[in-house]
Formats: sequence, structure tokens, C-alpha cells
Amino acid sequence: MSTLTYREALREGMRAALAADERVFLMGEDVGLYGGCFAVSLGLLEEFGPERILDTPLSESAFVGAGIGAALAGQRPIVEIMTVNFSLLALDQILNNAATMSHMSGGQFHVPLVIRMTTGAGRQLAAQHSHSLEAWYAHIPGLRVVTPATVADAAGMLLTALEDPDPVLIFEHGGLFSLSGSCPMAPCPLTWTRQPSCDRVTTSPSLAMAQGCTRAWRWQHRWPTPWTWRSSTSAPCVRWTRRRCSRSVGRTGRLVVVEEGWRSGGIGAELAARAAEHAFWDLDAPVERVATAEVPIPYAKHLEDAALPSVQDVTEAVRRVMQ
Amino acid sequence: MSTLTYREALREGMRAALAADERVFLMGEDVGLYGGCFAVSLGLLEEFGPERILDTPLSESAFVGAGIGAALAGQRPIVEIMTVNFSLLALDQILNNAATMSHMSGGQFHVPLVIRMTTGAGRQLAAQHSHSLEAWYAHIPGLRVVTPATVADAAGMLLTALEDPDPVLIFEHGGLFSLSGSCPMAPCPLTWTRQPSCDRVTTSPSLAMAQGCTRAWRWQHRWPTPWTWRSSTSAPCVRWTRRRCSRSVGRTGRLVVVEEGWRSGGIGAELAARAAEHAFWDLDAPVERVATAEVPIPYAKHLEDAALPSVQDVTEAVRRVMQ
Amino acid sequence: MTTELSAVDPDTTRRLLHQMLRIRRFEERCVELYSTWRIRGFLHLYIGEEAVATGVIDHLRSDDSVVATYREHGHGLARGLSMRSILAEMYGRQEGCSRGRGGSMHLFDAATNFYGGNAIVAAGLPVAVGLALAAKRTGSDALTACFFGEGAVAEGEFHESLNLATLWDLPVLFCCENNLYAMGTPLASSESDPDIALKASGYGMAAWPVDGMDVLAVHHAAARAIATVRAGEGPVLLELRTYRFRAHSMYDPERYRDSEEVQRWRERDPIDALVAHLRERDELDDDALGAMEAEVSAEIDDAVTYAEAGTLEPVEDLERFVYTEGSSAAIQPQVSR
Amino acid sequence: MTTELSAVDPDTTRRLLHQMLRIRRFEERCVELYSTWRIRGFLHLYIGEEAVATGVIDHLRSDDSVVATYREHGHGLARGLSMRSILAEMYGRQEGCSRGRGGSMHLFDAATNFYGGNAIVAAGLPVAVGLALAAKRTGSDALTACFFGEGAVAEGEFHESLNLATLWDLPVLFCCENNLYAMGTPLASSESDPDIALKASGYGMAAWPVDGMDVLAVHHAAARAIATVRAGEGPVLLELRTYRFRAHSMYDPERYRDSEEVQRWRERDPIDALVAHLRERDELDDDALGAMEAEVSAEIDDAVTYAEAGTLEPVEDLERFVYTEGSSAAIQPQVSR
Ligand SMILES: Cc1ncc(C[n+]2csc(CCOP(=O)(O)OP(=O)(O)O)c2C)c(N)n1
Ligand SMILES: Cc1ncc(C[n+]2csc(CCOP(=O)(O)OP(=O)(O)O)c2C)c(N)n1
Ligand SMILES: [Mg+2]
Ligand SMILES: [Mg+2]
Repeated sequence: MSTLTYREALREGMRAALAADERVFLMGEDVGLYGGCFAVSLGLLEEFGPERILDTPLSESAFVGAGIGAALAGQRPIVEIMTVNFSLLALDQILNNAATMSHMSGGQFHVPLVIRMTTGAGRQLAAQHSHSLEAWYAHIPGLRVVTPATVADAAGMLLTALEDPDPVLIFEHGGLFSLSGSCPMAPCPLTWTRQPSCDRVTTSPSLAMAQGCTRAWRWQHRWPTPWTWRSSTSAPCVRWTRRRCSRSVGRTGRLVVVEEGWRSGGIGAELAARAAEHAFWDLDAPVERVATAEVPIPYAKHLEDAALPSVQDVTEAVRRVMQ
Repeated sequence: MSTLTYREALREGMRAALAADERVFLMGEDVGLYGGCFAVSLGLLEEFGPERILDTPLSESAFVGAGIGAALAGQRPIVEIMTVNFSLLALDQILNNAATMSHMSGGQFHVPLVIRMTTGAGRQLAAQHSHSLEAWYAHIPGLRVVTPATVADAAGMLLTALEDPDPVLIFEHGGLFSLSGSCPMAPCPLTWTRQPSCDRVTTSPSLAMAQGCTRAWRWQHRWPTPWTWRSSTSAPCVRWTRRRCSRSVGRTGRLVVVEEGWRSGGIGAELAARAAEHAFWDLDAPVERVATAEVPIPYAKHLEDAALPSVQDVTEAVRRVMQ
Repeated sequence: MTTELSAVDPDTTRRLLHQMLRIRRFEERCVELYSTWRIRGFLHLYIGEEAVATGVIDHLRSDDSVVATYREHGHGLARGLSMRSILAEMYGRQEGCSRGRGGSMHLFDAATNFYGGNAIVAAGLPVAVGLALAAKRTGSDALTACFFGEGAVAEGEFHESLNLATLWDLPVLFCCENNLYAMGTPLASSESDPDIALKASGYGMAAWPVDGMDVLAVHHAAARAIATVRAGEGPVLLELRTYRFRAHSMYDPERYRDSEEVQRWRERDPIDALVAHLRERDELDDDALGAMEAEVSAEIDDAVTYAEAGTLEPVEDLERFVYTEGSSAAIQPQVSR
Repeated sequence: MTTELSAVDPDTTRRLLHQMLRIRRFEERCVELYSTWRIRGFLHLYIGEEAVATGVIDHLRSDDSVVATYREHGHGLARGLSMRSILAEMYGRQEGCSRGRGGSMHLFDAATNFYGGNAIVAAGLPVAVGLALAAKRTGSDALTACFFGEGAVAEGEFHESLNLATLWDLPVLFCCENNLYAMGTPLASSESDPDIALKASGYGMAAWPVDGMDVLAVHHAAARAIATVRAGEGPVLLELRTYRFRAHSMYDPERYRDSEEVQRWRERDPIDALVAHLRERDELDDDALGAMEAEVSAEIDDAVTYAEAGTLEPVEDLERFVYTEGSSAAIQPQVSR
């Protein structure tokens, strides 16, 4: 098992898939000649040629739609949208075509499409380049939304996504690309997995998660029975079923949800709602959500920091639920 | 105070605004010659002429963006997007321009834009024409999202929206156009108002609400101390503050949220989450959400009915919280 | 009828007539069924425009694909979907071509590569580009015929799709059904330059206008266009000039056009014109026409009987097909301690 | 330099040179400030393209509006935003033109109708159409100049905006800054037909290409275009052929082009060319140029001092301006029993 960065894990995952299956190809803005706007696909054009690595014009709607069409016809496209911020231009294709085609056709058609995009804030890119819209996509039935939070997941979830007959959206947090870790390079389930790491149920997509693990470590030294919930897949909030929800909340009687993304209507809202529905009798304290402030993300570092969930926010939330 | 239909109330609201303020104009697909796809603007072209009532090409992004530009320059555009289903094509303009401009410019610019659109399912229009995406829009800071549920609100909220210096999105449920009721034709607050009508806190945007009132009536005869929460504005989930939330839940110790829209990450999730945060000690039973099934809405009537929240669903939820 | 084109063999001509009649009479029956509430939702009629789908699709091979709009009964019938399965769909029956989940606007059929039925204006174009990309990638010479109205030309996706298809030399036949109105919006209020074929030249794409009321002209133009596309010479756009005789959908007071205009176009009815053409050349007599009408009528009656007898999908199956069946293994939750 | 254009008066020419120098030297300083972490986020340099913003904006009236992209320092400076307020913005100071909330990609200034600074490719075009619509509605002859790269031409919004502006005869001057690359994508990989001016003809819009490395040519073309637009004859598109000498942004290994190509274009540096032109005509000597450079340098030093001394907006003000201040009356909750 090699040690890779998150960026390399994504690239090696794609390389393995491209080598193994003729139907796989990568398409997006600057994925070829430029090497990917975050250098994720660097070298793939040279290795696989322009038939497999397709540079597209700035036409998000058309090339995402083209990915849908190619998937319908049996190909296995990986479409890279540079960042989630530009995915809005393709949202009609994603919601009205990719997500509905299977159900609307009575199960005749399938859209085995993988869409990768960078998400999140934290690098002073300001209001239009700092969105975290996983909650929106997770609201749509027919899609799978995953937010790999570790190096192993970055490669593994991509491989699993390519085996899935339905559209899978992979959100890669911009702050994770240089994270390094061990990478088994094997498909892994698109699922919630939990990790023994901190002492209350923290559910936190992607970056919030990766940072959460570090934070969790600190808490471990203060309270016993550590538990973290790791959200690797969001649409499958569905997976946080009545029983599973009650079981996990029941361990500590507390729930703190950490996420990067606006608070109102975020993924945390859904998890808190489920706890209030399914684990009400297991809760011993009000639920706490730690999320992004409800503002367009500002450029200035101190304001950006203030807008994003911080270690201190989490610590305070944890203190409150323990009172 | 005259009796009007919901459709007429919207039209009279626009007429009053057009007559009172030169800066107001209406723009959208088929709002003029055709009279509006749901006949809302019927007659306005004849009365105000093509300078005030602008038929646009099928270019949602361009004409919503043009509304933003005109608003920035001091006009008061009302942009009609035929239905929420097509608003995805303009979502980039709405999120990245309309919602961010004020904050991103440090308060220099304002976007006094009103966008009206039809929302909801129930007329067998199938997967691509039956969306309820209020929750998505309510997730965006910088917008106001309102879902007028009565005839009085249909006119009143439009008038208030036109006075607001920021972008307001008005969602008009397709099933309400023929509803009739009294209409004071006066600005009314874009707010949550509560009505004494049923015996637990039911929060329900738009149609779910209008139908909810009827249902509420029935329950009134069974249980005492009737209370309904009427959601007229969604973005201002913000308005359901800690104190207000706790006070209202505290009346019955119960919360049932009824909404049309997919369950996961819907508006109901946000309200349930707030209850779990702010009214945890006031709740005597698990929260219940009644929402649309997580499927693309099917055409066949019996399946469409099954997908949408029904009176029976609400009744059962109410029974459960009362146990 | 253009004399140049009249050289088409009588069998083909009669086949085209039969196809147009099927579409026309089928939709006339749909109107009745709508008024008796057997069909619901939006219903967009193709009446007047039959020559377009008929003339183009007649040339397609079984491995070609079709992408259409919400006004697609004609395309579905011409492509070979059974009238039974289409009508059952509009009845919301599980015997329908989309199991009753799609209705009139969402006919689908995997067997004939009929990819719908799309109710979002212009949203089918990128999908067609992708289907063509798949063909090119697999070395097939199959093409995708993509139908859309002239109203769709104003949407950004028209522009993006034409550019991408030409840039990558993809086998798409873009068929713009220019019926002069997008709902109530006349072309002149929608396009700053109403010449649609000309627009394609900005992408370096071959394109030309065709009389869409003359099925033989359409047939002839489509043959030429398809030969170009199939030869790998890149996409072609046909601007098919036609007219819808009926309202946009079932709820349309038609305030935007006057009845004389409709009348003038009705005089160019593509079915009447083809019948006249065949009669002139003694290739169709009253008996033959009567027989054809009777056959069509019987097919419709049969479809109605079939749809009426159809069954409703059990409500418990509501959530089937949101995700592909049997695929959930990939996302099974795994709990690791 | 085109002789035809050399008739511009020396004052104007020197003003243009001064403006280009301000932009060039300012951005050169920005690079240093970026490497010492005074500036963060994305930083897109305009170096090499100065003639475009300078030549066009020189003609604008104070009631005209400007919409630009993330590569807009040059446009902001040419439009009259102070160097102080721009640099303070890039420092994230509340003295910045957007109170530090926007950064390099989001310069805004109400006083000069400078509507940004837009980081979504092509998203400024519809806004420009709306600004022009407002002018037309109020009977003003003010216009909106909208700048965007050639990469934006592939986006649907380009198409929708050009159509709408022409259809409604709106006073927009579309300025396509064709620097041959969209990040790493050469024009030939982005447009099936790379002739951008020609595309405008599909909308019936006047358009022509201009040498964007020659500020006098730009100035001349813009004068003509602006006269047309201001006369109410509808929008005009200028394709300004230029080149960016630096990387797309600060993180760009420039794998997509070779250094010879860059070198060839650097030989056409618009500042060097104008200096040579002025020298040839004895309208600028070393002293004058030195004085101009010194003035620019002093202005930059002053801006740096100002930005360094700038203050940070209090964190408590984070939520200010999400909604317009003082407007909350409209949504005050009213509880009725
Ligand atoms: C994106 C989008 N906007 C608006 C609509 C509503 N709508 C349905 S059909 C139609 C007119 C389309 O006209 P055209 O493309 O000319 O096709 P036709 O109906 O004439 O065949 C409109 C506006 C839609 N379905 N999708
Ligand atoms: C809709 C969208 N897609 C992608 C990007 C990422 N991006 C930023 S600049 C750029 C290149 C734009 O090129 P061009 O329009 O030619 O302008 P230039 O940078 O050359 O001035 C890209 C792809 C974006 N900002 N917006
Ligand atoms: Mg039409
Ligand atoms: Mg460029």
C-alpha cells in the first residue's frame, strides 16, 4: 500500500480506470494540455492521448450533457467541472437529465456518469469561487453525492463510482489536494463509515471532516468512548436510517454536526432533523450544528476565517452539548 | 376589500406597481402577447405597452441577468421565469450575481429585483416540470424567498418585494392560481405569520400550506389550542429564531412539518433541525416531517399522488406525535 | 410539390403518406381522449408538422439514435415505437413505453434508441452531442438525429452544442423545426436575425433551409444531410420550415396569431399535398387511400383498447428505478469499528 | 503603428501611454506583493493587454458603465478607480474599493459605474445587457462597455446576450479580448470557427477585429464603435486581438505554449510600440518618459503605503451587507394571534 497525496490518488484512480476499461474517458476544461486546473490529471494526456483525455471549451452545460449522452450510450465518462462554482451552469443537465432519466424511462436507460468537481473555501478566492453546494446536490433523488475525505477514499470512491450504473458526483475539497496518506487503490463503498476517534457523534463532510479528525484527536484525550461519524456520501443521508441513527446517537446521547456549507438547509440540517425524528429518545442534549456563516465568502483572510467553521466553534459546540 | 383569485391578485399587484412607479417593468417568456403562460399578466401588455411588458426569447440566463443589470442601475424589474423548472438555467446569475453583489461590493451595489416563478407538482406534468426547489433558493444568503399561500399574500408580498432593495424570489404554486379569497391589495410583511387553526405547529410552504389550512380545520374539531405556523418566507428560516422557535414549539410540545418538496435537505429539515437545537427541552415527542417522496415526480396520477404529501400522511404524522 | 423531387419511387411515397396519416389521426384521437380525461398533463400536438419527422426518420438505421422534445408523438411513431405503447404511456399505464412515468412529454424506448421526449427546451441538444460522441469513440458510423424547435435557438445550449459538435466533428443531424412560434413568441421577437440556417455558418457547420411542409423535399434534404454526417464530415443542421396547425398545448387561447394566417398554412397541409401529388401521378386512388385510412383507424382503435385495458403500476413500486435495480451493492453501508 | 491613426493629438497619445504604464507598473508591483504574501487569492495579470482597456475606456463618459472580468485591474485603473483603493482591496483592507470583501477578482466602484470584476466566465454579459436596458428605458444615451475573453465565447451566455442586445437594440459595446488562450486552451480547441467578429454577424450585429496591441488602433476603433452604439444603432462587438505575456494566474506552469511564441508577442509590446511611435515623431524624449515613469512609481509607492496602513474590517461586521442595511423592515416578523 503506497503513500500518495489526495491529488495523486485521484490521478492514479483515473489512470487505473483508463487502463482497465476502454469505455472510460476524461473530459473537461483544461484536463489535457494544461494538466488540470489543480494538476489532478497531469500526464494523462501524454499517456492516453486526446481520444481519452478531452479538453473542452468553456461550455459546462454542453459537455456535462455530452457526458450524459455518452453514458446513455454505454461509455463511462469522467467529467471534470473545474469547481462546483461553475457547476450551476450545468445544473439543468444534472437535475433534469442525469438524475431523472432512469426513473422517467421506467428503468430503460441508465446514466453511468461520474462528475468530479473541486469544492469549498479557504484560499481567499471570494464569493463566487468558494461555494460548498453538496447539500443542493444531495437533495436530488437519482444522484449519488460523495465527498471523499481521505486519500484512500479519493481513489477508492472514484473506482466504485465508475462501477455504479447511476450518476455519481464526487466533490473534492480544494484544501485536501496536498494531504498525504496511504492508498490501497481499491474500490471502496460509497458509504458512511465511522471511525473511533472522538467522543461524540460528529458528522462532517469532506474538509470539515479531514480537519475534524485532527481535532478529534485532541478531544480523545479528554473524554472516553470516542466516536466520529464520517460522511463520505451525502445523498445517502438516506443511509442514516432510523435504526442506525438511533444506535449511533445513543452511544453518547449527543450530536454535533460539523460541515463546511451554509447552515440553513445544509447537510447538517438533514442530519439534525433525522436525529430529532429517529433518535429523539436517545438524545440527552440539544443537537449542535457547526457550519459556515450565512454570507457570501469574503476575500479578506480574517473575514474568510470568521465565516468558516473553526476548531474553536467545534470545541465550543462540544462543550455545550456536554454541559 | 375585494375578492379575487390568486392569479388576479398577482396581476392586480403588478398593475398597481406598474401604474405607481415608472421604474417597474415586467419581463419574461410570453408575458406579453400570450398573456403569461398561466394568464397571470393577461391584459398588461395592452394596458402598459411593450416598453413596460417585455416578451423575451427563451434565454433564461440572459434575461434574468438583464434583470440584475437593470436593477443595479436603479430600475425595478419583475422577471417572470415560467416555472421553477427552468430557473436552473439562470441559477448562476441568481446565486453568483444577484445574491452576492451587495456583500461582495461592500454594500455599494443593490439588486432590487423581483423574480416570480411557478412552482410545484400535482398536474401530471412529470419529472421535469414538477419541481419544488424552494429549499435550494432558501439556502442562499442574500436572497429572500417567499411562498405566498393566500390571495392577500399574493398581491401583498409582491408589493413588499418591490420595495425591498434586495433580490426577492416569489414562488407561486401552480395549484393556487384559481384559489379565491379577499385581497386588501396592501404591502404585507415577508414574514412568518401564524394562524390559529390547528392544534400543533405545522410549518408548510405554499400549496402544502393552503391545503394544510383545510386540513387544519378538521383537526380543530378534535384537539384544543389550535396553532399553525405559516411559512410565507423561507430564506428567513432565519426568522425562526431561538426564542420564537422555543415559544411556538412549547405550546404543544409537538412539531409536524408539512412541505411539498423532497424530504432530504428540504425546508422541513431546517425547521426540524432548529427545533432540535433551540426547542429541544420543549419537545415532548419526536419531530415529524411530511414531504414529497424522494423520486422524480411520475406522470401517472396514482403515482404522482403517492409521491406527494397527502392529507392522510399529515393525519398519521399528527397521530404519531400525539401518542 | 417540387418536380425535381417527384422521382421518389411510389412505394416510398406511399410509406411516407401512411406514416404521416398515422401521426395525424393518432393525434386527432388524442385530442378526444384528452377532452374525456383519459390523457392528462401537457399535450403538445404535431399536427401540421408531420412531414418533418416522417421525412427525416425514414432514413435512419436501427443503430442510429433519436432525441426529440415534448412534441414528440410523431417522432416516436416514425421511429417505430408501437402506437399501443405510446398511447398506454399517455394513459399512465405500466404497459406504456415509459411504464406510465413519463406521459406525453417523455416517451422513451431503448429498443429503438429513442432517447425521449425532453420537456426542457434545448436540453436534448447536449445529450445528442454525447450520443454522437459515443458513436465516434466506438468507431461506429451511427448518427444521432436531434429535433428541436426554433425557440430553442435562443437558448445557450443551442450555441454550446453546435460549437462542440462541429469542433469535434461529431455525427449529429440537428433538425430545427421552425414553426415560427415558441408558444406565443413569434420568431421575430426571439431572434435578432431570424435566419436559422445562417447561424450554423458561424460554427462552420453545413446547414440549409428546407420546405418542411413538403415531405418529399424533407426526405430528399435529409438523405443528403445524412450522407454527409455518416461519411464523418461533421454535423449538419437542417432548418425545416413548418407550421403547427393547433394550439401550443391544450391550454392556449392563441392570442398571438390570427386565424387567416393559420388558414393560409393549412392550405399547405403536408398530407393533402402528398395525396394530390400521388393522385396526379395516378399512384393513389380513392380505394387505396380509403384502405390506408381504415388501416390507420384500426391501429388506433387497437391502441385505445390496449391502453384502456392497461394496468397501473403498483404504488409500492414508486421508488423503483430512481437508482438502477440491483446496483445498491456499491453503496451498501459498511460499519467499521 | 498604422500611419492612418497617427493623427491622434500628442496629448491624447501621452495620456494613453501614461495609462498603460500605470497598469503595467502597478501589476509588476503586484507580482512582488504576491510573492511576499501581501496579496492572496487568484491574481490574473493584464500585462501585455493594456492597450485594450486603455484605448476603449479613454472614450467613456462618466455616466457610462463598465463590466469586466477577474482580469480587471487595468479596466479599474483606466476607469478612474484610485490605485490606492484597488491595492487596498487586494490587501483585504476595509479601505479597499470593495471593503476587502472582493479582492483582485471583484473590484467594484459605484462612483464610476464600475460593476466589477466577475469571476464566472461570461456571467458579466447578461448584466451588461441589463445595464444597457436601464439606460434605454430612461432615455439616456449612456452605454455599457462589457469586457470578456475569447474563452467566454463558448459559453451559452455569450450567445444569449448578443441576441438579446441586438434584438432590443441596446447600447452595449461588447469587447472581446482575444488573447488566444482560455487558461491553457488555445482558441482552436475552443471554437469550431475561430473568427469571433464573424460570429456577431449571425445576430446581425456590427463587429470587426482590431489590433489589440496597438493602442491607437484600439482608440480609433472604439471611437467609431461608440459613436454607433451611442447613436442608438444597436450594440457593436469589437474583437481585440491581443496576448497575455504572463501566466493565466499565479499558479500556471504554462505547458500549453512555448516561450518563442511568447517572445514573438513580446516584440509587439503595446507600450514599447507607443513609446517608439512618440519618439519617432519627437513627441516624447527620455526626460519626459523618465518623468512619467517616476510619477507612476510614486503613485504606486503611495498606494502601497496606503494599503499597508489600511485597517481590517471588524469581524463583527462579517454579516453586514448580505442584505442592504436598514432594509430589514420589510421582513420584520409579525406575529398575529
Ligand atoms: C428552458 C425552458 N423554458 C421554457 C419552457 C416552456 N416552454 C415549453 S415549450 C415552449 C416553446 C418552445 O418553442 P419551440 O422551441 O419553437 O418549439 P415548438 O413548441 O414550437 O415545437 C416553452 C417556452 C421550457 N419547457 N423550457
Ligand atoms: C463558468 C466558468 N468556467 C470556468 C472558469 C475557470 N476559468 C477562469 S478564467 C478561465 C479562462 C477564461 O479565458 P478567457 O475567457 O479567454 O479570458 P482570459 O483569462 O484569457 O482573459 C477559466 C476556464 C470560470 N471562472 N468560470
Ligand atoms: Mg416553434
Ligand atoms: Mg483568453
